[in-house]
Amino acid sequence: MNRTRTLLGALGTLVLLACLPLLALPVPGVLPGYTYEPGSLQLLALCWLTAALALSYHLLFGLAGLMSFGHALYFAAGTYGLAIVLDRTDVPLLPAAALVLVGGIALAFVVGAVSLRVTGISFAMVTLAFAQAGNVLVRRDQGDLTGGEEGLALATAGVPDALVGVVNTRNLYWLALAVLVLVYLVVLWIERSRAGHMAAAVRENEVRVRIIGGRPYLTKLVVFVLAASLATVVGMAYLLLQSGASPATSTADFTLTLLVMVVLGGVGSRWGAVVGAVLYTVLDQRLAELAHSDAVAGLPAVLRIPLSEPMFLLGTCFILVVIFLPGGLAGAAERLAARRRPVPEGAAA
Amino acid sequence: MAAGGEPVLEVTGLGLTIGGARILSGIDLTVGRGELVGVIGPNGAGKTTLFNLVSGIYRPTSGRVLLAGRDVTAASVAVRARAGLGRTFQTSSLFPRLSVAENVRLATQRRRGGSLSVLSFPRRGDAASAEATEHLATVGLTHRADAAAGDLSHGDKRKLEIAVLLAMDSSVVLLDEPMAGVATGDVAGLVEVIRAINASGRTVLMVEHHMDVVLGLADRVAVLHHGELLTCDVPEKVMADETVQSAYLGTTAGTTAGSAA
Amino acid sequence: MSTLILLLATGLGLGGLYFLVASGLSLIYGLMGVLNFAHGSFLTLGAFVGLAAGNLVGAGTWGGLLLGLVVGALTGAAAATATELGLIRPLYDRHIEQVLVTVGLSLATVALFEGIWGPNPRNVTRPGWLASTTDVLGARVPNTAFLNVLAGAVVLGGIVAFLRYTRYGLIIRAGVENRAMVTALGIDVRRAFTLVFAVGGAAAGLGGVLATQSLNYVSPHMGASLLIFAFIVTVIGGMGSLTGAAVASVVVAVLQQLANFYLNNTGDLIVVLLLALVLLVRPSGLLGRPA
Amino acid sequence: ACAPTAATTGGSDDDGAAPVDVGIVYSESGPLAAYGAAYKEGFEAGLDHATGGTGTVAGHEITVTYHDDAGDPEKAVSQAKDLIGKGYQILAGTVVSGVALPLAEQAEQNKVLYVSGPAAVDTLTGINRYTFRSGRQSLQDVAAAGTFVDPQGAKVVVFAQDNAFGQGNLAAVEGVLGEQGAEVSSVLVPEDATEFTPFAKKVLDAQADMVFVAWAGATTGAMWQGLDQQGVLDETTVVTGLGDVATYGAYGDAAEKVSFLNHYFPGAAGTETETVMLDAVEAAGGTPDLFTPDGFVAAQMIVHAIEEGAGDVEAMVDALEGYTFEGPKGETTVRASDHALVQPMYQARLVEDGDTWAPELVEVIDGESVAPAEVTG
Amino acid sequence: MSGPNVLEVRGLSARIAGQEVVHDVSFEVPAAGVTAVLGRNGVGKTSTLRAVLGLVERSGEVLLDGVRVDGERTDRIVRRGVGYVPEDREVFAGLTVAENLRLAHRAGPGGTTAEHRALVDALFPDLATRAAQRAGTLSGGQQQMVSLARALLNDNRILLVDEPTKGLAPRIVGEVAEALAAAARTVPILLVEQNLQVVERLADRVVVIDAGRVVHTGPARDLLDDADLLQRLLGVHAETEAAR
Ligand SMILES: Nc1ncnc2c1ncn2[C@@H]1O[C@H](COP(=O)(O)OP(=O)(O)OP(=O)(O)O)[C@@H](O)[C@H]1O
Ligand SMILES: Nc1ncnc2c1ncn2[C@@H]1O[C@H](COP(=O)(O)OP(=O)(O)OP(=O)(O)O)[C@@H](O)[C@H]1O
Ligand SMILES: CC(C)C[C@H](N)C(=O)O
Ligand SMILES: [Mg+2]
Ligand SMILES: [Mg+2]
Repeated sequence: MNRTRTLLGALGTLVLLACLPLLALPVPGVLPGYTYEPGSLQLLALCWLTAALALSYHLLFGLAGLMSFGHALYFAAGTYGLAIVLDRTDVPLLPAAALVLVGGIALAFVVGAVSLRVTGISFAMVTLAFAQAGNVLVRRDQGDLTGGEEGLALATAGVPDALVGVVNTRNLYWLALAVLVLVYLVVLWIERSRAGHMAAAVRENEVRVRIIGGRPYLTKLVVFVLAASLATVVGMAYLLLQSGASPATSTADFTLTLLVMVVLGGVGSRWGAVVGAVLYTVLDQRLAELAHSDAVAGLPAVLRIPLSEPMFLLGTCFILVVIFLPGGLAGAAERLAARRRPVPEGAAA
Repeated sequence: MAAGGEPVLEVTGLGLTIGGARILSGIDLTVGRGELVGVIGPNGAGKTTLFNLVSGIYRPTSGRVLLAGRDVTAASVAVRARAGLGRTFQTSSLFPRLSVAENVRLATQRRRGGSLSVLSFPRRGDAASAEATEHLATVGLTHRADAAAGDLSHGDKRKLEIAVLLAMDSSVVLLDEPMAGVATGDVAGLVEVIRAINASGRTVLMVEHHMDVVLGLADRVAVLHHGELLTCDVPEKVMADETVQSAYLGTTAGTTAGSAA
Repeated sequence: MSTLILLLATGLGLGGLYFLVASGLSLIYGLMGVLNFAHGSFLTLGAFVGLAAGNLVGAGTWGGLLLGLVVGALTGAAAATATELGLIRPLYDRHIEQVLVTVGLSLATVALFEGIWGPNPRNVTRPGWLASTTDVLGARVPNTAFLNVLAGAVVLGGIVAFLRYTRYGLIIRAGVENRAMVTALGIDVRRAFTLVFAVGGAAAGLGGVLATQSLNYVSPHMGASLLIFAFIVTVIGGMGSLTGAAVASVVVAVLQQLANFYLNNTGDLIVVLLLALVLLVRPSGLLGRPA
Repeated sequence: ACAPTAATTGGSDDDGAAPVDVGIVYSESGPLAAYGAAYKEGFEAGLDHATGGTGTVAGHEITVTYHDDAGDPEKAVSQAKDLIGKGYQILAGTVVSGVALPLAEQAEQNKVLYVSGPAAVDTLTGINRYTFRSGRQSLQDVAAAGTFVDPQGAKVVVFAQDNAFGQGNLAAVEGVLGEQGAEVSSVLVPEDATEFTPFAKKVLDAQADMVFVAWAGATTGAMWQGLDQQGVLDETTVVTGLGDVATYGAYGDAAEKVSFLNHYFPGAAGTETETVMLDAVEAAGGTPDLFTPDGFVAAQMIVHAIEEGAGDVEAMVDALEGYTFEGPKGETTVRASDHALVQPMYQARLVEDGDTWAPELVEVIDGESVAPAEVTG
Repeated sequence: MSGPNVLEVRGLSARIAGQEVVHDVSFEVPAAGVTAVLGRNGVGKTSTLRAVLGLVERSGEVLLDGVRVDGERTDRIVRRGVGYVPEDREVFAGLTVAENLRLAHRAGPGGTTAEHRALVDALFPDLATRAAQRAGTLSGGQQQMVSLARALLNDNRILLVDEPTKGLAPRIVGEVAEALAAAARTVPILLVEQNLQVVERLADRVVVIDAGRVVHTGPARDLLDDADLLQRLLGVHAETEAAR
C-alpha cells in the first residue's frame, strides 16, 4: 500500500519533469527563465547529470564506504574518451559510446585492482594520485589529443542533428533525465541486490565478511567498477550537453565537489545524493547572480566582499549543513517526518 | 578419540613468530569429526593465536593446517570459511550498523551462494531470511531482531555471534570465550545451544575460562602454556595435571576443578 | 656536473619548502587523523598577514622578515585555534565530517581571500641576500634553498621536541582512538586537541611566510597549490611520522627535479607513481607505524 | 501555461528599429577578473564611441547584458545557451581561451555572431564562419618578437610552460621565425613546477641569440628571478610579451634587461581613438590596461555589424568580413578569409618610475608585417 | 573523612542514542567495602556506571563525597578521585603498554604514588616485561590487566569496576579478586560482576538492576544465600548454582 503510493509519487514526479520542456513555468531565482527556455533546460539538464554522477559516487561512498578522491577520472574518461573517438574516427555515436564504456570499465578495473589493496585515507590518496595523473595527462595535451587546458570541442559530425544546437536543448534535457533515471534505477538495483548487501557488510566490518566466507576485495572491486562505469556513462552525456570536454572535470577538486554534494544530501541516502547534487548545481550556477546583484553592491565592505564571492557562500552553507544537519538534508527530512509520526512502540528493555 | 570419527581438523608443527618473539610453536593437534575440544591456558598462552592461525587471520611461520584432509595452510580466510570453518571472536566483531537480523541473514545468504550477484534480491520471508529468524530464536534474540547490532549490550552481542555461526552451518566451529560477559543466568541456556551445535554432528573447538562450562561440554581438553601444547586429554586427566593446577587454575581462586553438572 | 649540483641543491631547497608546508598538516593528520584541507588557507592567511606586518618595519629587510615570520605563525595559530574550537570540536566523534568541514572551509576562505586581496598574485620584496645566489662548485644556487633547508630543520626539531617533551602527542593519539576513555582517565582531551591544532596552524603560518620568499609571490591560491604536495609527502612519509614527512619531502622534491629535467617533464607523474608504489608496498608509508 | 511550440523567437521582423540584444559573457569574478574588468570598461567606452553616445545605431537600440562565467567553460556554455535560447544573435567576450573555444562551438552550432575577447589561442582564427576576434593572437605576439633580431640564421630558444599555451607559442615561433630562417629549440617547464632554476641554466647553456619567454600565472616572478640569477638576461636578448599593469612588478630588478613585445599599454598607440578610449574609461572611473582595446574594438565591430545587418546573422558576418576601421591601436582590419584581426603591435621597455615600473614605447610594429599566416580550409 | 557515603546516586537516568536505558536509579556506596551491581545482560549496569562518570547523557543527582558533580565534565569528576575500569578493557590499541600506563598517571593529591605503582608492579609482573608491546596485540587477559592497572595507579576516592574478571584465567581471576580485595581495604569499590564466586568473595552489599531500574538492594549475603531470590532476580538456576 505504502509502497504503491511512493511508486506513484515517483512516477508522477518523473512525468512532470519529463513535461517541463513543454510547460512555461517560471521558477524565479532558480531558473534563468521559463522552464521551456533553453537556458533553463540547460541548467536543469546539468542538474540531472550532476545528480546522476553524485548517485554513482553514492554507490562508492554511501554504500561501500569507499571514500575515493579520484572518481572524476572515470567521468573525464567518459567526456574525453567520447570526444576523442568522435574527433579522431568516423565511428558513429552509439558504437563510439559502447567503445568508450568498455574503455572506462577497463580503466576502472585496473585502477581499482591496484588502489583497493589499501584502505581508508590511503585508498583516498591512491585514487587521488591516479586521478591527478589523469589530470596532468589531459592538461599536457600529449599528441594533441585532449586540447590541454583549452579543452576539446565535440566533433558534431558523428552526432545526430537532434542533439546539436540550442534549438534542440530539450532533446538534450530528455537525454539527461533519461540518464538520471537509468543511473538511479541501476543504483537502486545494485543496492537491493545481494552484492549490494554484501557491499554494505564490507563497509561495516571486513574481517567479519571474510569470516562468513565473503570476499571483501572482490565485492569492493565490483562496486568500484560499477560506480566508475556509471560515471563514464554520465560523462558521455555531459559531453553531448556541453558540446565539449574541459580539464576542470578531471581534477581532484571535482571529486571533492561530488563528495560535498553527497554529504549535503546525506551520506547513504539515494535521494540525498540527488537533492544534494541539484542543490549544489543550482547554487553554483546561480549564486553568482546573487553575488552581483545590486542588493549586495550597496552593502558596506565587510558584508559585500564575502557576499559577492559565490564560493564563499557555498562553502559556508556546506559547513553549516555538516555541523547542524548531521545526515544532511535526507537526515533532516527523516527527523522531521519522524517527529510528525507517532513514536513507534517497543523501546528496548 | 572420543566421539570422533575420521580426523576433520589436523594441525601439525604449527608455529608463529612475530618480530623474534615466539608466540606459538610446535602445536600438533588432531580433532575428529563431531568432537568437542576445550582449549584452556593462562592469559597470553596463545589460544586466540591458535584460532587465528587455524581460521587464516594469521599465516603460520611453520607447520600446516589440514581441514577435512585438505591442506589449507596457504588458503585465505574466506576460502576456509567456505570449506566449512566458522569462528567467533574474543571481542565481538559484527556489522555494527546493520540490523541483528541482517547480520545473521548475510551469513545464510553467503552460504546459499551467489552473494555477489547483482541479479538477485534478498527479501523478507525468503528462505535465507526465514532461516535467519530461526537462528535468532535459538539464541533468544528474536526481540532484538531489528535493532542495530552495535546497539546491543555486551552479552547480547555474544549471543548474536553464536547465531551467525549457526547460520554459516560450518562443520568445524571455533568459539573464542563464548561465555565471557554472558549473564550468569544465561550461561546454562548458551551451554545448551553449544551442546546442540555439537550434537548435530559439528566439530567444536572452544576456548573458555569458565571451567564448569569446559568440563561440562568437552570430550577432550587441550592445554596451552607459553605457546606450547602442554597436553590434550580427557578432562579428568587434564584436571589432575600438576602444571595445569598451578599455572592455570591456581589454588587460591574460588573456582576449582570440581564435578560438573 | 654543475647542472647536477644545481638540480640536487634546488631539489633539497624545494624539499625544505614542501616540508614547511607539510609539517603542520602531518602533525594534525598523524595525531588526529584529520586530513586538514584548510591547511592551505592557514598558510595563505599567515603569509598575507605576516608580510603586511613585515612591511610595516620595511619590505625587503631582515627585521621585516623576522617580524613577518612571528606574526605569520601567530596568525596561523589563531586561525587554527578558531577552526578547532568552532568547527572541529563540535564534530569530535564524527571523523569524516571533520575532514568535510575543512573542505568547506578551504572553499570558503580561498574565495574570501580573493574578495579581500584580489585573485592575482602579488610580488614580494625579499632581503637582498635571499634574492641572490651562492656559488657551489660552479653552480649558482639560489639562497632561498639554504633558507628552506634551515627553516625545515628548525621546524622539524621544534615539533619533535614538542611531542617528545610534553604528553600532548600521547594524549591525542589515545584520544583519537577512544576519546571517552581518555577523559575517563581524568585528562582534558579537548584542550590538547586545540593546542595541537594551534601548533599545526603556527607551522602553516610560518611556512606561508617562508614560502613567499622562494615563490616570490603571495596569492590567495598559494596555499591550495602547495597543499597537494604536502598531502603526498605526508602520506608517503607515513601517518604520524614527522621525520617520515621530512624524508619524503626531500625524496619527492629531488626526484621531481630530476625527472622534470632529464625525463621530459614527467616530475608530477613520477611523484604520483611513487605515491602509488609506496602505498602498495608499504601501506603505512615510509616511516609510518603499521596500521 | 504551455510553452510556445518553437524556440525560435528571433527578431527577424523587418521593422527596422527593433532593439538588438548583445550578450557579453566574461570573467567578472574568478582568477581573470582583472582582464574581465578591463575588457568591460573598454567595451562600454567603445559602444559609446561607436554609437556617438546614443547607444543606438541605425535606429536599433542596443541592449547589453553582462554575464559572469568566472572563467568556467561549463558556466559560459550554460549562459550562452540561455542567451541564444532567448533569441540573442550576438555574443561577445570571455578572456580565457578555454572558454572562447566552446563559445565558438556554440556560435557555429546555433548560427549566431560571436566576437571573442582577449583569448589569444590561434585556433580561434578561421575556426568557423560565425566567430570573430577583437584581440590579438599568439602568432602576432611571436611575429612581434621576431622584430627584435634578424631571424635569418639566429638561434632562438623558446622558454615556456609545458601546456597548451606554451606549446602553442613554441609552434608559433617555429612557424613564424623558423619560416624566416631561425634555428628554433625549446626549454619547456612543467606547468605546476615551482622550482625551475636548473631550466634557467639550461637556457643559458643553449647560448641563444634570442630567448622567447611565454609564461603565465603566479610563478612568473620567480621565473624571471631565476633567469636573472643564472645570468641569462645578461648574456642574450630575452623577449617576452608585456602583460597587464599588475605584472610590471613581476620582473623585479630584471625588468630593465628584458625586451618586451606588447599588445597594448595605455599610451602606446597615440591615436585619436585611443585618446577617446582612455578619456572615456577614466571618466567612468576605470583603469585602462592591456585588454581595454579588446573590449573597445568588440563594441566597434558589433555596432558595425548591427548597422549593416541587424536581425540577420549572415548579413552581419558578411559586414564584418574585410571590415577596416580606426581602432584604438590604429588601423585595424578583420581579415575576410579567416577573421584574423590585423592590427599594429608594439616594442616596449620598462623603466623605473618611483618605486614602480612604467612601460615606454620603443617602436610601433606595422600590423601587416606581423599578420598571421592565413588559415585555409 | 567526609560523610559515610563516598558516592550517592539519586534519581539517575541515562540516555543512549536518544533512548532512556536507565530510569530513575538511586543507590549509595559507603566509604568502605565493595558494592556490587548485578543484573542480566543489557539491563543497564554498564550504562549506570558510565552515567555516574558523565560518559553518557544523564539526568539526576550524583554526589561524590557529598559534593554534586553531575554538572561536571568527565575529566573533572575523574580528577576528584574516581578510577574507572571499563567493560571492554578499552586499552589504547595503538599505544604501547607503557604509554597506556603513562597516560593514566595523575599528578597532585589523589594522583599516582610510589606505593600504588609498586602495587601494580607486584600484581601484574607481565606488564613490565611487555612495556614496549602495542596494547592491541596483547592477549585478552593481558589487556584486562592493563585496564585494571590504569585505575589502580592512582590514589583514588572510589573505583568503578565493570566486569574485571571477564576473560581471565581462573588463576588470574583469583588474583584479581585478591587485588580488588586488597584495594578495597583502602578505597571503596563499585563493582559490576557476573561471576558469583567473585561477588561472594568481595561484595558487602548488592544493587540488582533489571530493565534499567533498581529492583533490589541489600547485604550481599542475603541475596547469595537465597536461591529463590537468585533465580528470580538473576535467572540463576539451581543446577548452575550447584556448579559452584
Ligand atoms: N604483534 C605481537 N607482538 C608481540 N607479542 C604478541 C603480538 N601479538 C600477540 N602477542 C602475544 O602473543 C601471546 C598470545 O596471545 P593470545 O591472544 O593468543 O593469548 P590467549 O591465550 O588468547 O590469551 P587470553 O586468554 O588472555 O585471551 C600474548 O602474550 C600476546 O601478548
Ligand atoms: N551504543 C549504544 N547505542 C544504543 N543502545 C545501546 C548502546 N549501548 C547500550 N545500549 C543499550 O542500552 C541498554 C543497557 O546496556 P548496558 O550496556 O548498560 O547493559 P549491561 O547491563 O551492562 O549489559 P551486559 O551485562 O550485557 O554488559 C541495552 O538495552 C543496550 O542495548
Ligand atoms: C595570459 C593571457 C595573456 C593569455 C590570453 N588571455 C589567453 O587566454 O590565451
Ligand atoms: Mg584470547
Ligand atoms: Mg555491561
